Amino acid sequence: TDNSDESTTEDTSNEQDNTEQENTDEESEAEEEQQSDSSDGTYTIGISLPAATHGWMGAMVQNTEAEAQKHDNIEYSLVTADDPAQQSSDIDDLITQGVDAIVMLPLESAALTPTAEKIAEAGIPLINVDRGLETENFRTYIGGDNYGIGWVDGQYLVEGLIERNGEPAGKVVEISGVPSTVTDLRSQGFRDYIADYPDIEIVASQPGDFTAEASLAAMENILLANDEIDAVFSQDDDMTVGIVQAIKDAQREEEMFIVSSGGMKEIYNMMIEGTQPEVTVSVTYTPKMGAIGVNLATKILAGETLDGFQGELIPHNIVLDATPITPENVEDYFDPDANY
Amino acid sequence: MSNMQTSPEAKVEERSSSNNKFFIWLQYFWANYSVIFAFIILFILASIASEHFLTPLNLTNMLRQISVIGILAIGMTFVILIGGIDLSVGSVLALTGTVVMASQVDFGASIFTAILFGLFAGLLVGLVNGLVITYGKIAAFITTLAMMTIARSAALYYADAGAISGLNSDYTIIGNEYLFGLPIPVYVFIIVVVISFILLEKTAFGRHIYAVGGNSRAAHLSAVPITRVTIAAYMICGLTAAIGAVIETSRLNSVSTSSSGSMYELDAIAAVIIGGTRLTGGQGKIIGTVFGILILAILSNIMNLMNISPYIQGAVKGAIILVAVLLQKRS
Amino acid sequence: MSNMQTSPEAKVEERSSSNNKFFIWLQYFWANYSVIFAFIILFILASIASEHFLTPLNLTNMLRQISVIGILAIGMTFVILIGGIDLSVGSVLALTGTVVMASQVDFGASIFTAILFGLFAGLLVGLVNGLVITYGKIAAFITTLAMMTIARSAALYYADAGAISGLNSDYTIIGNEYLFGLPIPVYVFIIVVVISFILLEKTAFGRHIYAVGGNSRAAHLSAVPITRVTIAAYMICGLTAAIGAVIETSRLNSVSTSSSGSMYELDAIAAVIIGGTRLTGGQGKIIGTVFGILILAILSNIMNLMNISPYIQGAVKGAIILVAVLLQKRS
Amino acid sequence: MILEMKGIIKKFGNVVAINEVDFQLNEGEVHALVGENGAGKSTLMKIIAGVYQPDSGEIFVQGKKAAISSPSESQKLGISIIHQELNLIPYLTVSENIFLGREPKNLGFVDYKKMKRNTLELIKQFDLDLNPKALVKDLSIGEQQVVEILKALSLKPDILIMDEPTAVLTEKETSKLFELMQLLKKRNVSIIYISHRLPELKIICDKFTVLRDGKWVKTAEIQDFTEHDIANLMVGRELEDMYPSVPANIGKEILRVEGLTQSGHFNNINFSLKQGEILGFSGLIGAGRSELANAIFGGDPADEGEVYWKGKKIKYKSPIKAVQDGFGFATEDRKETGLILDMSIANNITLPSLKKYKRAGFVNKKSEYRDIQQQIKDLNIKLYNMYQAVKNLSGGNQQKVVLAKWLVADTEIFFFDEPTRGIDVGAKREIYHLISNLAKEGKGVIVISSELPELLGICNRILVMYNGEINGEFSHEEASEQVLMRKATGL
Ligand SMILES: Nc1ncnc2c1ncn2[C@@H]1O[C@H](COP(=O)(O)OP(=O)(O)OP(=O)(O)O)[C@@H](O)[C@H]1O
Ligand SMILES: Nc1ncnc2c1ncn2[C@@H]1O[C@H](COP(=O)(O)OP(=O)(O)OP(=O)(O)O)[C@@H](O)[C@H]1O
Ligand SMILES: [Mg+2]
Ligand SMILES: [Mg+2]
Repeated sequence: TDNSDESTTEDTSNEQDNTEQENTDEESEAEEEQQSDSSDGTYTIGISLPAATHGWMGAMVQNTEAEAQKHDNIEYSLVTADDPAQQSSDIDDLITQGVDAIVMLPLESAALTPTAEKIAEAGIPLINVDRGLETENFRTYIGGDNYGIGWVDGQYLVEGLIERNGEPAGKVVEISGVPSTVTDLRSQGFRDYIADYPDIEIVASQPGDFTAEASLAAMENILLANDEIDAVFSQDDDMTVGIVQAIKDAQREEEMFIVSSGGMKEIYNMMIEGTQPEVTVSVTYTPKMGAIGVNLATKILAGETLDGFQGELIPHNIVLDATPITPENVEDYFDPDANY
Repeated sequence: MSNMQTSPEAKVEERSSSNNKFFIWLQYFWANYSVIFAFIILFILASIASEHFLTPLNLTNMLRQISVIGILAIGMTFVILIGGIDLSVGSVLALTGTVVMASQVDFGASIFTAILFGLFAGLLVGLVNGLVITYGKIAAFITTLAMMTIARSAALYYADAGAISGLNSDYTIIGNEYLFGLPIPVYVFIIVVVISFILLEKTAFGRHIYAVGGNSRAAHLSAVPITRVTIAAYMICGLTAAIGAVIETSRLNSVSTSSSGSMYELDAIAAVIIGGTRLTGGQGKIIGTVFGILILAILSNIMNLMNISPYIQGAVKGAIILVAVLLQKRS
Repeated sequence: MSNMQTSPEAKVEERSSSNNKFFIWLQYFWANYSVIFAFIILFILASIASEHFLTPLNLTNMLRQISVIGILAIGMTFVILIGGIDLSVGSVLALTGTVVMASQVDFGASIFTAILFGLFAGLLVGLVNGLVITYGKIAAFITTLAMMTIARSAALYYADAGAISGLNSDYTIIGNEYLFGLPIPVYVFIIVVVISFILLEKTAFGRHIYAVGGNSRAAHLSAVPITRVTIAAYMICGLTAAIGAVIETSRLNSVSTSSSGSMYELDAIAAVIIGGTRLTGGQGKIIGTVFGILILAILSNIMNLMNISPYIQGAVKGAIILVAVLLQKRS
Repeated sequence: MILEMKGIIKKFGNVVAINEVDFQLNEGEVHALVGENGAGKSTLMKIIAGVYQPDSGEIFVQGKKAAISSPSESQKLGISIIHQELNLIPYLTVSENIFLGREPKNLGFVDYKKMKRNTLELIKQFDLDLNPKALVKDLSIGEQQVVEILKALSLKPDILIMDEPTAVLTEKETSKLFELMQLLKKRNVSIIYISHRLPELKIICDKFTVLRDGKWVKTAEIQDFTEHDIANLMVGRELEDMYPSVPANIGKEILRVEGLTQSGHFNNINFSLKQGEILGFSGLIGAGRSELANAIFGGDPADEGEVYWKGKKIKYKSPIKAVQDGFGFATEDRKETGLILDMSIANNITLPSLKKYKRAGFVNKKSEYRDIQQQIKDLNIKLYNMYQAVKNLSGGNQQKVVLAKWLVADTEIFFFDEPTRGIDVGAKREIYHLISNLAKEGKGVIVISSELPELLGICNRILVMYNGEINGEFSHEEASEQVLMRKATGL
């Protein structure tokens, strides 16, 4: 597919030098602790995440913590926030504790940019996860691509419509998350992709608040208002559970299919069992991103490298693939013990 | 009326022209049930706004959608009638839902036992709220705010902020099946309403609820067991949260410890107040709450049907709630 | 004292055994300021629990962190003192923050003008709240609940639920720079506290606030302009939300229309109540609120420093708030 | 002896409200408990009623030692109390209030039929027209008091405590109450009766006990003492000239009311008031006097009619303008409308007149303090600290705070609604003289009262209201209890 080129981008800039230079600057206390810690090989990593207000984020928090626990030489400090200001405060506290590295999933890109600058100022390597920042002043970015998710969902939607109706045309329903940047980016990616297909009409776009219950109610009502629906774009797998239930209740399973996002176990299960309505794709958006961030942080602190990047340092930019999981490849990804 | 001291009614009749008993009745009715008029107006507007609104399927769907918050709002009515408030119901729903699902999934309890555990957990949380408020003498607002974070925390901690999905599909019957054309949750809601109505209107306990809310000192001096009445009100509220949890978890056969029930408390309180119950206690009716919840239901239903932008749904809902309450006040 | 009717002072001396003037003072102090003791205990515990707690950097950070919610809580104190409540402050913070940022970014206003617009917007929202509550006679809880959704909606709608980032880095000075070793937001907080203290304790307006909250009918008959006082209280609350918005947006040089200020109202109200202000109005002090907010600040600071699991932070916070309030009540 | 109290002590913080009091009540006797405001009468009764626990001392009921830890405990011992303050639930009906906490039940449900029947029976005893289904909030204060009395009687108590039951009752209702008390006495019920209306005591009481400053002073048979003796025992000194001379220096008209109407409350009211004149309003409960005063004052504007203030037409929409023009209104219900109970005494007193103390936007505490001290001294308000909450004062002293409030506000025309309700003789006398002095200084005074002797004693003129209309006018010389009562009952 055409997003293969943006799947795993690497940017091996010389950021490491920057960090080291700053380390030798006036930054005193944090610096000293870092040195003393690194000498005996144990590090403290600060982890700042949004509060677990829906399933994906819950899994994110848990995976990240589990990863940190796995490393014997790592102590960690995990904080979660409801809003950007609190997250910024949390990070103040982490800097105060003198952590050696920070893994952060910013609630808002713009809002946490000054905070990132401050982390850099304190000479602490920042591993930024999922949402981008408006600065390059961080050690590594592991990207989840929200716009890409919408975009890939758009692709599968068009494919599905062609398969069912013979042409890229049909009536589409969008169930969106809690109004936020994430929601907005996914909508935007989706809309931008289908913009080339004028016969695809979005007949309803309603909030499902990232919960199954709200999506269930919204979808029930939309099903009533629209006698003809060809497909549903669900911005989140948690919500898809509710959407599927609503379609089943209305006994319109045959009529429409769902393109979804998230990579949640329950949705994989549906694909494996082939239940109706059909979920043709769940674009993974792995809640393991935070865990990957922690893992990379340990490597950065220990001065290790990645396999395949022989002799090189950890890249500055890593964008994870927005992998489409479909009934065809789902078996490869399904893990019955996963928490999401 | 032969007596010299004229009673208030006598006075009215004397002064107003003639056979306006109907007018007096209307006034009484309006004072107590004006929310019904607000409901009717909204209902008519909704019917005009969307052709889909008046379809039987939509109406039954709507009823099912409100049943959970409706049940919570009924419990909340008791608490607000005694002059209290319970901000914890949403979190308690998540916690009791977790108890119900975990009992089935992690401890292999039967559906029946799991539900009993859930209801018991709800009663227990209510008991704790009530004890802290009465014996600890801490404001209900702050007690239940603390309980809101505590109950949510407990659920998150147990399930690592994840969801618990049920294995037994029999459990989904409660939330999904129909009986004589109406969804089962609607029956549960109706049963809760009827029992609450009887409790409030026909029993001494109901009188005591109004007495504690109307003037707790006076109630105390009249030997009303205000502590027990207060605790009972919070326990009822906890119980309704648990009943709501059973319906909600049964509907999707899962509970999400992070998002289930979040912000439900605000909708429940809004329904009670729209229904005409006074926030300071002592005045209000179950029927009012029922119509309050119906107003909220129509609102979100019609906004979905008309595909109103999610960004402005909040504004529309807020504005219409204000108008509904304003309409009522013209008495 | 030659008079037969004993004067008040004489009575005291007659009845109390001896020189327990100190004891009486202590009692008065305890009744009004017991929150300070709760704070001191928590402070000592925190100092023991984490070596990082007592570092100057941590303390100044903590002060900066609380300044926004602190300012909101001060405004909330006025509203709660008159027996009202304002659930909209969090959303109003987001809305006024949007006004400030959009004025700069989309309309090219200077920083100064943008801030003025923001403060004006805050006052305006407060005015609307006040007018609806007084003239519309709608319960404050429901009015501000509606305003909460309306203000948030307006911000979301304007920015498509996104964030607005500032372009002028001068603006970040307010939120980020230090003056004589203390962050600027802390000075703003202190100024707000001092002005509010003077307003409440030294002016007729302050007396009127307490009178309206204590007994609004009696206040009305004592020529207190209760409508104006009520509206003013909500305007002050809106204004403090806007001041908080300026600090917060300046700190991050951006506003997030979806998440800025979310749930701030609950923290602000909790701070006021922990500070000993009675939720039904008429009783409370600014100083109490300041210590209430300090208690909340220490709590979240120490939990971060001690790396307590986020899942159970809620439970710990809830439990400690209850204990803090309980401690106060032992008077 | 049915009730005996020995060595009772009760302190509130540093205030010793009851100081080693002994008290005995015999079976079937009506025992008056008298004393100045703040003497501790209500506190002593609340101890019997289980509201307060004594700090030390013993209580024996029917010879057995009793620990009365709650109101229900007290009820079980056959004790029933009518509190000084009304204790009713506004949104419950008359019958629900009467049987609150003791609802008759049938299969677990409230037996409303039985409740109504029992209520009607009680109401009949009182010969009243009261709808058992009326909500208490819609009743006048007097009617509410009647409900309180019915509630106490419905318990069929052995010991009945009445704390100033007649304070809000009219003469007619009062005499009904006395008949009832005689009946109860025949049934061997023992009654403790608290009242500041000394003449009443002679009619119905057998014995009396005087408290002063929390201490027991005397217990004796009532026929051995005159009213005058009892009053002296209460205050501990000679008491003379209860009523001052009627003011003589009448000036020009300051207030004229023409055709004032407020539907449901009063109708076509015409009267005028001159400087230096005291005008009394007499009438039964619900005659509309309070509403009339409230309407002129702007508390709840009238529907029709005109009011002229010094020849200028006025129409106050709120009390603010009225107070600026020099109106002052001491309302009849000090707890509901007169005072901010949680506020300090000092702040209550200056609440309407804060403008006077404004200096550069701030309240000038010094001059404020001076004025407050002055009032506390002039009115003899018994307190412990002027910054204590007014709710901790006794009823009578609270009333004085209400008066002080309007005195500080430089009022030119005073509306006193039941100014001596619940006030002891000593304080009453002080207030009569005070009112008279106000008139003599050239102020206009309107006194609304249900106590005929005080209207007869101090007023230049008395208007009688009946059913919302003025039904008669009498000068000081013409007026007598008989003619006023006739007009008040609509004859
Ligand atoms: N709850 C309380 N807290 C503090 N002091 C109180 C309280 N109740 C009463 N007092 C004080 O106790 C004393 C006795 O008051 P009490 O009400 O018994 O007087 P009383 O004789 O009934 O007066 P009155 O005739 O005015 O009703 C007064 O000094 C009063 O201020
Ligand atoms: N809140 C109320 N709602 C309805 N009716 C009321 C209310 N308050 C008073 N009334 C009625 O208004 C009428 C006038 O009452 P008001 O209290 O003015 O009489 P009054 O002459 O002042 O008697 P009192 O001797 O009790 O002071 C009465 O019929 C009373 O029942
Ligand atoms: Mg008394
Ligand atoms: Mg009256």
